[in-house]
Amino acid sequence: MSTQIPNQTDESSETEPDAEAGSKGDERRAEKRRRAAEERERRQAEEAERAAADEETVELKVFRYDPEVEGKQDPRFDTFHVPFTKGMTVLDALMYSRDNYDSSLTFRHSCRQAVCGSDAMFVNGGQKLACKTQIVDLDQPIRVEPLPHAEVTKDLVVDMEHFYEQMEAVEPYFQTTEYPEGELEEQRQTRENREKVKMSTRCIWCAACMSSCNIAAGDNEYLGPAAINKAYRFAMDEREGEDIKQKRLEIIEQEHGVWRCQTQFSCTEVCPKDIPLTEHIQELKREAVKNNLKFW
Amino acid sequence: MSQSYNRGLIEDFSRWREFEAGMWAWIFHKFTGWVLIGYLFTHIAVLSTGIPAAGASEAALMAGEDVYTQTIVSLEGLLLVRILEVGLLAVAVFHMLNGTRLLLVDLGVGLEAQDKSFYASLILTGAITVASVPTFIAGAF
Amino acid sequence: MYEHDVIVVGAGGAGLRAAIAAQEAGADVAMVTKLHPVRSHTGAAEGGINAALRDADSWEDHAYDTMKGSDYLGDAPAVEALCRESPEEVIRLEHWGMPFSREEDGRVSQRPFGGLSFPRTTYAGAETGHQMLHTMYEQVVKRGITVYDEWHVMDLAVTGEDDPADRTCHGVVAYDIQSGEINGFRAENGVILATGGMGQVFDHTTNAVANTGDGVAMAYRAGVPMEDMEFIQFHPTTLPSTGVLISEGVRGEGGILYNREGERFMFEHGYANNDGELASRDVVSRAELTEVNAGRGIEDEYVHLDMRHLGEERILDRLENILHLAEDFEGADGLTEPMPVKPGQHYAMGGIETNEHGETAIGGLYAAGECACASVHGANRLGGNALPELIVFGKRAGRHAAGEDMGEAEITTGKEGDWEPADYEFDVEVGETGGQGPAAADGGAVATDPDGVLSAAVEQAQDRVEALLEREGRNHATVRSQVQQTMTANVNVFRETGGLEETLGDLHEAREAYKDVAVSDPSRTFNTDLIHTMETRNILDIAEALTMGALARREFRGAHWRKERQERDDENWLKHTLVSWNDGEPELWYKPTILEGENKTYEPKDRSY
Amino acid sequence: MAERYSSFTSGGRMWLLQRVTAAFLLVVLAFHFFLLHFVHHADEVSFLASSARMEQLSYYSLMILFLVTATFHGVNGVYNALVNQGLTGTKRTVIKWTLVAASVVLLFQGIRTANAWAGGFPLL
Ligand SMILES: Cc1cc2nc3c(=O)[nH]c(=O)nc-3n(C[C@H](O)[C@H](O)[C@H](O)COP(=O)(O)OP(=O)(O)OC[C@H]3O[C@@H](n4cnc5c(N)ncnc54)[C@H](O)[C@@H]3O)c2cc1C
Ligand code: HEM
Ligand code: SF4
Ligand code: F3S
Ligand code: FES
Repeated sequence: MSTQIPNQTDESSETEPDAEAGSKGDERRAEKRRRAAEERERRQAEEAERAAADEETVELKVFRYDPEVEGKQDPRFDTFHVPFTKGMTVLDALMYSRDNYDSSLTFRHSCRQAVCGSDAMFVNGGQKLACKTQIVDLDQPIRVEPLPHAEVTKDLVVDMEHFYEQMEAVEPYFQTTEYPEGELEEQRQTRENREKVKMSTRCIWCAACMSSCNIAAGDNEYLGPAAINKAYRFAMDEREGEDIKQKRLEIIEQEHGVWRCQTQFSCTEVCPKDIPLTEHIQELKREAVKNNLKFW
Repeated sequence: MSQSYNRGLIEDFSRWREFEAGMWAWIFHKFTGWVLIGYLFTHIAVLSTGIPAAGASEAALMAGEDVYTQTIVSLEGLLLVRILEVGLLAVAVFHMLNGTRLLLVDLGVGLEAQDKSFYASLILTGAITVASVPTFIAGAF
Repeated sequence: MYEHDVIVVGAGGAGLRAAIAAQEAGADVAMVTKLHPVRSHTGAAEGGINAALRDADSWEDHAYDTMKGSDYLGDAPAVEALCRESPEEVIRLEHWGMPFSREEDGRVSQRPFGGLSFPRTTYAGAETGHQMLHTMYEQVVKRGITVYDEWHVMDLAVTGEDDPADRTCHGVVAYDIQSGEINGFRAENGVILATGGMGQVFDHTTNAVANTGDGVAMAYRAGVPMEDMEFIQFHPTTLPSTGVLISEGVRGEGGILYNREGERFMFEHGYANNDGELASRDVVSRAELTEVNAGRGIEDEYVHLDMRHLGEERILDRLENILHLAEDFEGADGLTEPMPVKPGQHYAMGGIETNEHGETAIGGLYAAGECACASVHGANRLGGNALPELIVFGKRAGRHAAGEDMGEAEITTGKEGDWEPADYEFDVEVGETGGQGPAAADGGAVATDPDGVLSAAVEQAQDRVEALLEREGRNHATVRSQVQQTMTANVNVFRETGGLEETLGDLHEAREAYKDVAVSDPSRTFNTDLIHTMETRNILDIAEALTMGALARREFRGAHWRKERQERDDENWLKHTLVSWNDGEPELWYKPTILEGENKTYEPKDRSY
Repeated sequence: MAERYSSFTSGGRMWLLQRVTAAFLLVVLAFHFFLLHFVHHADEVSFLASSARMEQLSYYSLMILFLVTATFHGVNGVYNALVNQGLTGTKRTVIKWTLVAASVVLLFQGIRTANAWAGGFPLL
């Protein structure tokens, strides 16, 4: 489906040579764009050949969009054929495609080991960390798209601002009114308590959960599973003390806090760090109800 | 995110094939809930024929010739209504079973088995519905 | 233009700590980082943080272990600062809520680590770095410190005096990845570089893709000396396809290394007859490569690490996270098959030369974290010593930059005090070919007034980006992989004159090739092609300095092995190698190691455990 | 956001009520189905039979309670569903009061019907 669009681009840029071409730079860039389109076609032909040549390849259909570049302003899917190697992940395949076929293919990635949370994307209809997703576990062709329900910046990159705002709206930092005496004295915490918050502290801010939650999609103000989990991480930490816990419960109890959650479980399903998000949200709901019953 | 860029094919519900148990449960629960509240309104409307019927004569009532009895009997006589009733039963049973599942989830019970309990609600709903068909259809023909 | 008192470049462990410290000291701080803070590679650290917290332990013992581990190339004032302040910094993290693993009595847990005389590695499960990074970012959120995330810093704005020691840094120039805007960040008091590792100089590394040593290269081009660049730690067990680290724990529990013939080569080929798989990192790494080079590797690339004989129960109990790593990143099931492993670049001991306050040779420019070299790790870093370095030196640099009086530093920077010119002649031309770029290296600007310097630097950056976007040329990826391959071939765990010289030649060619790279993606929006192209330039500069150091140092010390002399040479080499860049040309020189501590002098001893 | 930080926001209370009514409905709806489809068959319904049941105070009050809880549960459920999908502002207020009005009509009509069967409020 993708191969049609570059043709159109070529035509349009040839027949009406840059209506608004201002500086020389612009012209040259337009020229460059045109060549890039040609280049792409040539490359795709090459790839198809390669695929036909019976090597073991992986077929990737990747979402492409760039608000500035002709031919990419209308989203499309590009197909890449990548030689398969054992242990290959979706991220590896994307990197290969970028380095060998199309250097403008854009996606966030850094650690390659599921700790930086940069590369959550929509792979074959599910939110996945590309670096943690083995190609062999997927049906081909593999469809790679940016996270749903977030604004697409370019290709597989989405705007994370909203997610960060929600994460930071829950006062995501340790607070307590009392510290042990002595500069070098740590606060005590039982093993059980550390165990209780352990899973919740593993969040890598990948936003896969937020993207999978249908409620978060509909209600922009909903804190979302990751932020609620962050609140949980502190609310359940015994080192913070009762006063602060009251405050925490008030935060998560806001109108767009825990009550929005409809236990869809999608968040729990997609979390690459296996955080039992729904369970944490539900526990907070119960805590909040208990807390309110005290006042009634 | 409401201003999110429209990505056509990618939007939620066209992805139903990829939905996991929890999501299906949510959709079904929602659907059945709406059907039930919709039915509650119709139900009361139909039952309201009991108000004029209350003014009917003793004899008419005994003979079942009042508006209420007439309405119900004629409705029940329609095969379509019978079939709809079976549907309603299925809807109600599912809503009840899954509602129970949700109540348990709210209590923090069995979250790990949430997918299994959803499948169990589905199967049970099917079984109960099928088992009730004879009772519901009885006398319709 | 953005203006703040202190600008911190990079938001990993070191950058976050520096920002918090500077803010606490009253400065208006901003962080400029090419990744959102929580994406920094500090999050990948697993093992732990060394700190002498217990009564039975002492910071002096920690310092002793560190000096010994460094093969006596650490500078005692820095090492002692690290060990003295690490406990309070670790407790501070605890007070900030960091979820450390706990003992029965509720105190933080510590475990033993290689090279330590006391189990003082404080940890949070197998995710210490992740917890530390997030805890500190939380504090940054709490304090409302400004973070410019996804801004790639391109260069420093440094005045143009002839002598680097006279120059002053007034800020940085950065490129907003999201929008393509190029802007200046003016720092009233100081710029702190905390850009982390440089693993991407090699083609196989445990470091992140973003670890391209940008800060190191920027400082280098501005005239700051690079110290001990040849010391690179290679980890023997990393997954071949991604470089993901398989921790020493597997070998600790009894995991065995096999070659293609199924031989337990650590013993059968006599690499370490006593310790076998548990020999130190460099020994195992060299053994693995020797096997592969002798044709006994699997697919000519890696060896096998087998833990199946430990039994499912034990594996699940103690090494569960390893199973997941192998499964997720290599597609290998550790329960039923051996895991492929090979050595990979892991940590750079060297970097931007600083004193124990994080100051560099250029006024107003600081460095902390993995990009800096104070030096605490010398020739070899002990496991668990990098994370404390981040918090101790991050804090020190932050405070100093904010104007706090921290006394006179004992370590000198630049060509102050004792130094000697190098005795080494390179066969190949090093440095910039064709001599482009103005006086103060190619990053700086000629002007001397702060605003002038900054606007000149911004203009230069704009021209550079414009040129890259407009011209036609080759893609940087080929240049980058050329560099990575030659580095891995010759500047890896085995180093000998011929190979090193060959690499220097290859790097010269790569420099030539880099002159006509261009970016084919014309977009201003999130142009990662452009960012990577700029990073490749940094990789090139670093690779060269690194290779020069490796050529010059004709001895075997710590992580640096030379075929020509396979033993430590304290007579001639108890000194740091420094490479500084002036007018496009690198210069090599030496500086003695400081072994005199506060109360004692660390006498070099054999590094045997 | 600070103005929303009150532990008396109705969110929690409504949430709880939805669960409590659900638990109640679970029992009563099952009973209702069982009684009117299995014990008595639907096609055998007659005014008199209904009336006979309604004249008992216990049955009458159970049915009224059934009606009230079902109405609350159903209408609140619908309202929540809409809010979750991002219903805000004036629209939300309008819908809210429309739903309340509909509930009142439903309750009124339901009680009227029940009273018709019971021949007024059942005393016995
Ligand atoms: C797999 C692994 C395990 C490890 N385990 C341990 C351990 O157990 N114990 C231990 O002590 N050490 C360990 N280390 C070492 C230690 O983690 C690192 O040395 C340390 O985290 C580096 O921190 P940093 O703050 O210097 O840099 P990083 O955390 O890498 O942060 C660098 C920052 O600089 C920014 N940046 C880079 N370039 C630019 C630019 N051009 N413009 C703007 N911003 C830029 C990045 O965005 C990032 O925020 C481990 C390392 C690895 C790779
Ligand atoms: C038989 C017992 C019942 C149980 C156990 C039950 C359970 C539940 C629960 C737990 C919810 C909340 C779901 C959520 O917010 O996540 C719910 C929602 C709902 N219920 Fe029920 N319910 C029952 C009967 C009814 C009846 C009789 C009606 C109709 C009048 C009804 C209509 C609804 C509606 C409309 C919703 C909202 C659905 C949505 O989210 O869109 N329910 N039910
Ligand atoms: S909770 Fe899980 S899915 Fe959500 S952001 Fe955190 S790690 Fe990602
Ligand atoms: S997907 Fe959404 S509805 Fe709740 S359980 Fe997760 S937050
Ligand atoms: S690249 Fe870091 S999480 Fe995937």
